[in-house]
Amino acid sequence: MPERKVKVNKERCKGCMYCIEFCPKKSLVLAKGSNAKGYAFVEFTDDGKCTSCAICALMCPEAAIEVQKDV
Amino acid sequence: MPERKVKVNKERCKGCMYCIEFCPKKSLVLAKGSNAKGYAFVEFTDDGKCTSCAICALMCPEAAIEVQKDV
Amino acid sequence: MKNKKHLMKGNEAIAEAAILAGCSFYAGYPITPQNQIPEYMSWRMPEAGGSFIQAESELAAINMVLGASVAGARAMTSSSSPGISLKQEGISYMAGMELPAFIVNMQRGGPGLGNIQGSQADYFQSVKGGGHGDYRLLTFSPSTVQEAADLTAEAFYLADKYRNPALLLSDGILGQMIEPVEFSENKFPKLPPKDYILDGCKGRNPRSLFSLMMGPGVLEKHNFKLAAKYAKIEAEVRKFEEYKLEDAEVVVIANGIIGRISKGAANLLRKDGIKCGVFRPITLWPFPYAEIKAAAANAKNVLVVEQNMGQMVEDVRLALLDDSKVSFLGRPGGGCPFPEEIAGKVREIIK
Amino acid sequence: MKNKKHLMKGNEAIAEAAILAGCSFYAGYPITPQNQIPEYMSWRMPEAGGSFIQAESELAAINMVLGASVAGARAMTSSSSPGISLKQEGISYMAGMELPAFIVNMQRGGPGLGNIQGSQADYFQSVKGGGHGDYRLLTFSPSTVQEAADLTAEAFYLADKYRNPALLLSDGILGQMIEPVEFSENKFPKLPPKDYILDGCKGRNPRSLFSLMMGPGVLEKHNFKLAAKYAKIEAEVRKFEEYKLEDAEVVVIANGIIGRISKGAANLLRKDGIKCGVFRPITLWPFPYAEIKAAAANAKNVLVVEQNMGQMVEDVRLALLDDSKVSFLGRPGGGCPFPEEIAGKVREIIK
Amino acid sequence: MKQIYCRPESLKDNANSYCPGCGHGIVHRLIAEIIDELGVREKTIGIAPVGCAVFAYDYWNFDVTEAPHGRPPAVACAVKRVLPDRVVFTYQGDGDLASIGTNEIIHSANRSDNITVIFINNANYGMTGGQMAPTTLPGMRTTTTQNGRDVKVSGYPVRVCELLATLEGTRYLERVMVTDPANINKAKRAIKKAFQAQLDGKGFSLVEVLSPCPVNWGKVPLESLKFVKEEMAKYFKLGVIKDETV
Amino acid sequence: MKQIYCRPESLKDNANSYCPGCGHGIVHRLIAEIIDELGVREKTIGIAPVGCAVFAYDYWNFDVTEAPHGRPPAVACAVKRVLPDRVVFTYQGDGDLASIGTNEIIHSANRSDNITVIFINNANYGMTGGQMAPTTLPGMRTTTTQNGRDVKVSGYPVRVCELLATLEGTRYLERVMVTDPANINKAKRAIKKAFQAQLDGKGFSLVEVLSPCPVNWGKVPLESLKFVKEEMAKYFKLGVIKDETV
Amino acid sequence: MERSLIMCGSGGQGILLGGSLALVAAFCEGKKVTWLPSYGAEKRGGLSYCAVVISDEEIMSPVLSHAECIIGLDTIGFNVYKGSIAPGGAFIVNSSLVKDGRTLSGCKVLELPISDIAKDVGSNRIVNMVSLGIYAAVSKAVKLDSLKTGLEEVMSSRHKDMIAMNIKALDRGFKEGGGK
Amino acid sequence: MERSLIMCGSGGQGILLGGSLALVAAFCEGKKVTWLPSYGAEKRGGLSYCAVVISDEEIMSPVLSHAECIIGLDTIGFNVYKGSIAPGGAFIVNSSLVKDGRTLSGCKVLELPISDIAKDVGSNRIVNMVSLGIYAAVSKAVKLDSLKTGLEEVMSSRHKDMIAMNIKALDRGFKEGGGK
Ligand SMILES: Cc1ncc(C[n+]2csc(CCOP(=O)(O)OP(=O)(O)O)c2C)c(N)n1
Ligand SMILES: Cc1ncc(C[n+]2csc(CCOP(=O)(O)OP(=O)(O)O)c2C)c(N)n1
Ligand code: SF4
Ligand code: SF4
Ligand code: SF4
Ligand code: SF4
Ligand code: SF4
Ligand code: SF4
Ligand SMILES: [Mg+2]
Ligand SMILES: [Mg+2]
Repeated sequence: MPERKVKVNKERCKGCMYCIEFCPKKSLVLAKGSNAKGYAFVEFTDDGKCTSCAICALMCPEAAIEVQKDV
Repeated sequence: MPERKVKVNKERCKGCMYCIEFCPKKSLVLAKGSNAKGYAFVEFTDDGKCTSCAICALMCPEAAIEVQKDV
Repeated sequence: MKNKKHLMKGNEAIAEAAILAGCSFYAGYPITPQNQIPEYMSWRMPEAGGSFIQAESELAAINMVLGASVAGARAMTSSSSPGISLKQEGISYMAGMELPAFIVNMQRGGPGLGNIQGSQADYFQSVKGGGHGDYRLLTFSPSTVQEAADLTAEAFYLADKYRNPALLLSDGILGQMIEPVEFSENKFPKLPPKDYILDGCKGRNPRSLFSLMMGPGVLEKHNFKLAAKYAKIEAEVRKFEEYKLEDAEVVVIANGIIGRISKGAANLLRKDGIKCGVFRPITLWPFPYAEIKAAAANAKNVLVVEQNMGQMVEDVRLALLDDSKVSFLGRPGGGCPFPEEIAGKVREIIK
Repeated sequence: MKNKKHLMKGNEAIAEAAILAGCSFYAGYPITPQNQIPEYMSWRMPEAGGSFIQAESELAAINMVLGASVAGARAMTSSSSPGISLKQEGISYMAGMELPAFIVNMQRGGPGLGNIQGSQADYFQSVKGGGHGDYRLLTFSPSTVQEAADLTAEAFYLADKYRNPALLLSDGILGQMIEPVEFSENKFPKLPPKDYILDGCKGRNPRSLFSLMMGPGVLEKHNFKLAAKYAKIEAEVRKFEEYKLEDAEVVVIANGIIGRISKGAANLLRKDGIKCGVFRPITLWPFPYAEIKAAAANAKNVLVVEQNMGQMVEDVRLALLDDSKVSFLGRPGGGCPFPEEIAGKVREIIK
Repeated sequence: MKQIYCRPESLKDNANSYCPGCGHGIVHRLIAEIIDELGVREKTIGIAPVGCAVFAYDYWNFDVTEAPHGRPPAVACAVKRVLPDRVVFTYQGDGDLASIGTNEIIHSANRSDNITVIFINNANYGMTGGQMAPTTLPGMRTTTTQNGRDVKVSGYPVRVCELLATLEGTRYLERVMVTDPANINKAKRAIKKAFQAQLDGKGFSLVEVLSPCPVNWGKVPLESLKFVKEEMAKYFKLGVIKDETV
Repeated sequence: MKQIYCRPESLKDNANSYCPGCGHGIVHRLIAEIIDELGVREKTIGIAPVGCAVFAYDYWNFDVTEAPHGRPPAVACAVKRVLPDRVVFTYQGDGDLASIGTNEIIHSANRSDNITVIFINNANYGMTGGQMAPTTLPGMRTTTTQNGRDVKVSGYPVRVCELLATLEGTRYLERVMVTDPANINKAKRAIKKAFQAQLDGKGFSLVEVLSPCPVNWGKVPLESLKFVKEEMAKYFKLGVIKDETV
Repeated sequence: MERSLIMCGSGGQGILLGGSLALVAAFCEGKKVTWLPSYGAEKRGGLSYCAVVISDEEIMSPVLSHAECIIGLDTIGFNVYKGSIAPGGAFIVNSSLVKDGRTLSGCKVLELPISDIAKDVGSNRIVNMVSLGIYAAVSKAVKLDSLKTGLEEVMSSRHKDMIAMNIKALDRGFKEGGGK
Repeated sequence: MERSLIMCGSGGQGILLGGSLALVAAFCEGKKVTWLPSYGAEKRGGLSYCAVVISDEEIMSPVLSHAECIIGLDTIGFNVYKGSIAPGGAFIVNSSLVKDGRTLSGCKVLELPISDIAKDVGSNRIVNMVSLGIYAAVSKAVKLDSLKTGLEEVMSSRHKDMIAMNIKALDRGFKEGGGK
């Protein structure tokens, strides 16, 4: 499996939806279920549209998102 | 002796000279000697020039001056 | 609200009791674990026709209370430990100016920011004087929500009667817990009109209220006058509960919620045939020295239990002047002993 | 300045002694009778390469000292009674955070604004804790300008050694009086480098300093740790002066300037064949309980003299646990007894 | 003979304890005159500061209370809420109001407490012997700035009126000085207006009075007036800073 | 694969205790990024407030001290004077800075302490459960203004930047909000500039951040961003209020 | 007789409300009661807890070292309080979330999938009510009817619409707990 | 031996400076010394006072109930302290201002027109120095020379020009007091 451009730390995510709301490519979605702390969390869809713009990371209050770019 | 236009409460006066400085008629002078508290004090000269303008009273930090006017 | 049982948090019951006692001015600043007092007051006080102010700080709050008291109102503030430390200057002024006021300290763990659990570590501050100068605060330590409400009413009365600030010294546990409470009719004698307050000098000579006394001997005289008042209060006001002391061989001495839990410990011990009783001081100043001496006279052991490292125990030692009898169990920093722990300590010391 | 006698006011001697002890940060707010300390510091501190700040308030001052201590400086503030009341929250924080600092209280008459005469009415506040929570201040009471200077140096050392704030509890008389003073070489052992301060995490892991401890039991553990430290200090630090106690039938116990005046009284009495001695506690916390017990063992009478309504006398009673011996002479509100008055009281009690 | 000027009723017949030429005396008198003129002596409650004016209750002939240093606005706020139809004012020095009591004055102003504040700016701590105040001018010598105030170390003189003007709650702010007959008359008009604003229920009003402290400045009284006029008034601009009473 | 964004070194690898969508988390991250970018992590000393951010020392990966409620500027002032070549900043809430700590912030600003202040305005007391703050909007409900803030009783929302701008000591004041990518980038630039001002020895700088507190506002996080943008930013105007760094 | 209950779980599970409903119910029955929450610094997430004591006589300790009955609504609560059950007491375990119920010993253990039951009744948010129904059945410390009466007192008027569902939850819990 | 001096009068008479000069002089002679002012709230006017103790041994009390010598420079000071003279002590009274010197009893009374002498020497502002000269002569607690040496220490350098006049005042006082 190739490395993902966007990694969301599932256990850190609190499901605030900021990243989802502001992702220009709608490449993030709320996962089903919740993490150990009981929060809904976000997943990267990896549908190829992501531009690695890192807007999601910029919005995240938990610093739960890492972004990489193909070079 | 006719009543004086300007009465200076000798024991209240602290000799700051404000009244003397601002009296337009120069009708006030520093007396010789000092009062019970050891302050130089002011006397009304009663030389007839006083216009009862009460500027002296306005300046006095001790409210030591009373002013009357002939009517 | 009166003559009906309500389920209320300790904090809310104190606030309501204050209103019913005629408190018409509250100023306070938020701090856990007493936030329900200002929150309750914020709507209830205007409803009752009084003033609620969320002050900009504890300093402002205590000085607003000072001002309201100057103007003749029954006035109150509340806070918790760090906030009460900030009020010490104002409290000393009010004692010096002989102004009544009602102050609530819902103690939390310290020192510093500490935590927000219940604590009794502000005992010394309250009864020996956290502020400067020789003064005393009427200090009440309730053990139930009902008692908190009742003592609130009494504190307002006594503060006015003696022209002295009164302190309700409680803690996070009592503030947060819910229990039934009934607000009874005001049962205190009518006090004479306040002839010292400032409300404009219409029909009388101007008055002033102050604590600065520069003339030679004037402040000393004032201190002797205050001391005489304090002696009078010591003679007239002393509240405590005696629980199963008649035949007690071990006397547990504890105040507030710990006094109450100690009664549970006594019951546990009595089930095992250990004759344990509890002496619970309700006024911490005046401290019931003589009553404690009497209560402990026939006991072999005395155990003082506190939610601190040992503060009231000094007053108990002063009461008894016999250290051989006295043991201490302390849970500082918000720790709270269960009845079993107290009972265990008793078993240990009687061995 | 060193190794030469200077005639200085107590306040100035304390300031100079602080500088010579390596104090490099002073923040304070004016209040009589200690204004010579900030005034002296305002020019002397920059000259010595340190920082002087006239703070906007006592609250700011104590928190500046907290900050300077966080950053590793030997830091100091000074005030007088009302100003010290305002610092209680900050003092409690520093004790909780285990930050050294040097605080001077040149007591004046209270409560409230009181007056500006010397007083000892902040004894309870100082040694029992005017702030919230279980904590202790190293508390020193000098009786001469020389001793004030010496204790200042020692207080800085001990504060650092134990990571605890230290208080010089003196009063208006000592602050204002002039006496010869000699500043000696620093004679204290070298302390290890401060490994807790915040100065940027270069070459080490980041550090933090705090008193908030929310986890279950964490604050309690911290309190037990502090208590162990306090027990260590109590065992290691106890200073007092014994004056003509060998054959004393009456022991006067008094601290600070009153302890000194009491020595004068003892001399007056001895002229009349009355065997009077003086025990003068120099550290008020730790209080020399055992030494007082020993000192009074062979005496028939003990007289405690204070410039207040009776505060240290409680510690003396705790030391002796025998009230039959103990009498008290108190001059509150800035009153000060002359040797003759103390001698007179002694004559009265031995009758 | 007609009485042109006599001691106002609102001034007790006590000597004050101020130094010769001290501005406090002048302002005390003006306040007393105004209280008389407004006919509110019997419903006035003054709050004295801790500062040279701490004994104000010995001088004014109406109800006056002491307040801890810096806290008069908190005290006044409460007195006014308990007794809304009384006239409540604080009288504060620059140490009291602009240093230790900065928080209380700002939040009182911000609440628009319907009180009047008379603020005596004499550029130092008079009572405690002339230490630096927040209003001490750059370069000015005081007992804690013996080489003159260095703004790099001690900060800048605080312009209280300008600071408070940014708060919505302030309704009337004026700066005056008591240096000569014309300015004293202006000062009186300003103070009267501030009291009138309270009577009209307008909210928070404050008059800052630049005032001489001859003794701590080491000047004879007349020189100290000159210092106010020539030095202080240069830094602290006179006039109405805000007026929302209309 | 090139790393575009990863957790800054100045952020410890701990989860924070903030509610979902809380602005504190965003601002913490921005500060950490800036400290990294400026390369000053090893010489930075942060002063945490008492407020929801009280545990900041658990989150930032540099030296951080606690300060009593409202007193971070006094603490910072001293730290900076003792260690003038370190980077010293305070991080304070609106209760901490604009209520109990008004005096300390004003005098720190007035002294032009060479520090950086990050001021989180979330219009309420987050930590203690949502009481009114000085910055609570008129009509806004909080636990102590259950019918909405009544300015007649409780005063007006305090505009901190505008208040401080009147002081000579303030060198850089800007108000930003963390509501969307563009504004978060602006916020970051402002905060970086404030730190740079300190590095350049300019004196006191402060950035006010309008920040969501979804839980106490009773809103889901996205709604709370909207509230900041549409309600708060209307009362608290965004932008540079003062810039004397050039 | 003194009856003690600990309800524990996480913020958001309605622990405090549930506990206070037990309190109100017992109070309506004329009992002496105390209710004590834990109050943390963090607003969201983390442990939630309350202790309820119901008695005919004066209650000495509102703080509990051991409770006669514990309702453990999730793992966080369960783990912290699993040692606090009195010998012979009843531990009501939400087996939807807590898997370790059977590690308990020395007490009655009732493992019931409370979350699933709640969802089945209508919402995940009424686990507290389901568990109280079970409690009434198991402990007999409060009557089911008193809980229902209490509900009206506890729920603020704007939640009136939810009361019906809560009553269903109580009933269902009572039944699951073996009550009749 | 312990020697005690009270100097009293009003603010502006140089009481504190005078007292501290006695202190410095005795200190230069190798004595133990203390000096204690009264410090009032009022800056101007009103009582001014200081107490000086000079001794070969440890000084116990810097506060004095009675002094062996009192210098009363005006009525205010005289009236407050006239009862504080030790039996057999010496009271130096400034008869230019104080008229009641002869009401004293049980002590030596030296009535001298100190203000007039001072004016004669050159200024009303050196009454303190004149009185110290008298003190040196009368009490022998300090030497005239020590006072002169002390003067240099006490007067700040910008007052150097005044030192000459002060020395004249000391000399004159010493002579008036009968010193040789
Ligand atoms: C809490 C406290 N801090 C300090 C003091 C000492 N103090 C008395 S007056 C004063 C300042 C006076 O200055 P200002 O307010 O400018 O009044 P002024 O005397 O100049 O009129 C100070 C610091 C005090 N009494 N209480
Ligand atoms: C002296 C003191 N008073 C009150 C408190 C209680 N307290 C803790 S945080 C806080 C206010 C928090 O509000 P804010 O500063 O706006 O920070 P936020 O939590 O909103 O980020 C208060 C009043 C305290 N800890 N200390
Ligand atoms: S990097 Fe940009 S496009 Fe990719 S998920 Fe994040 S916000 Fe969306
Ligand atoms: S912004 Fe962060 S915390 Fe919020 S939903 Fe996205 S990943 Fe989760
Ligand atoms: S009334 Fe006018 S003219 Fe007369 S003395 Fe006074 S100032 Fe001079
Ligand atoms: S103004 Fe008043 S105090 Fe000053 S000199 Fe004239 S009368 Fe005397
Ligand atoms: S010190 Fe200054 S302000 Fe105080 S009375 Fe003297 S002149 Fe007036
Ligand atoms: S209460 Fe508000 S400020 Fe505090 S963590 Fe939650 S959302 Fe953030
Ligand atoms: Mg001033
Ligand atoms: Mg906030």
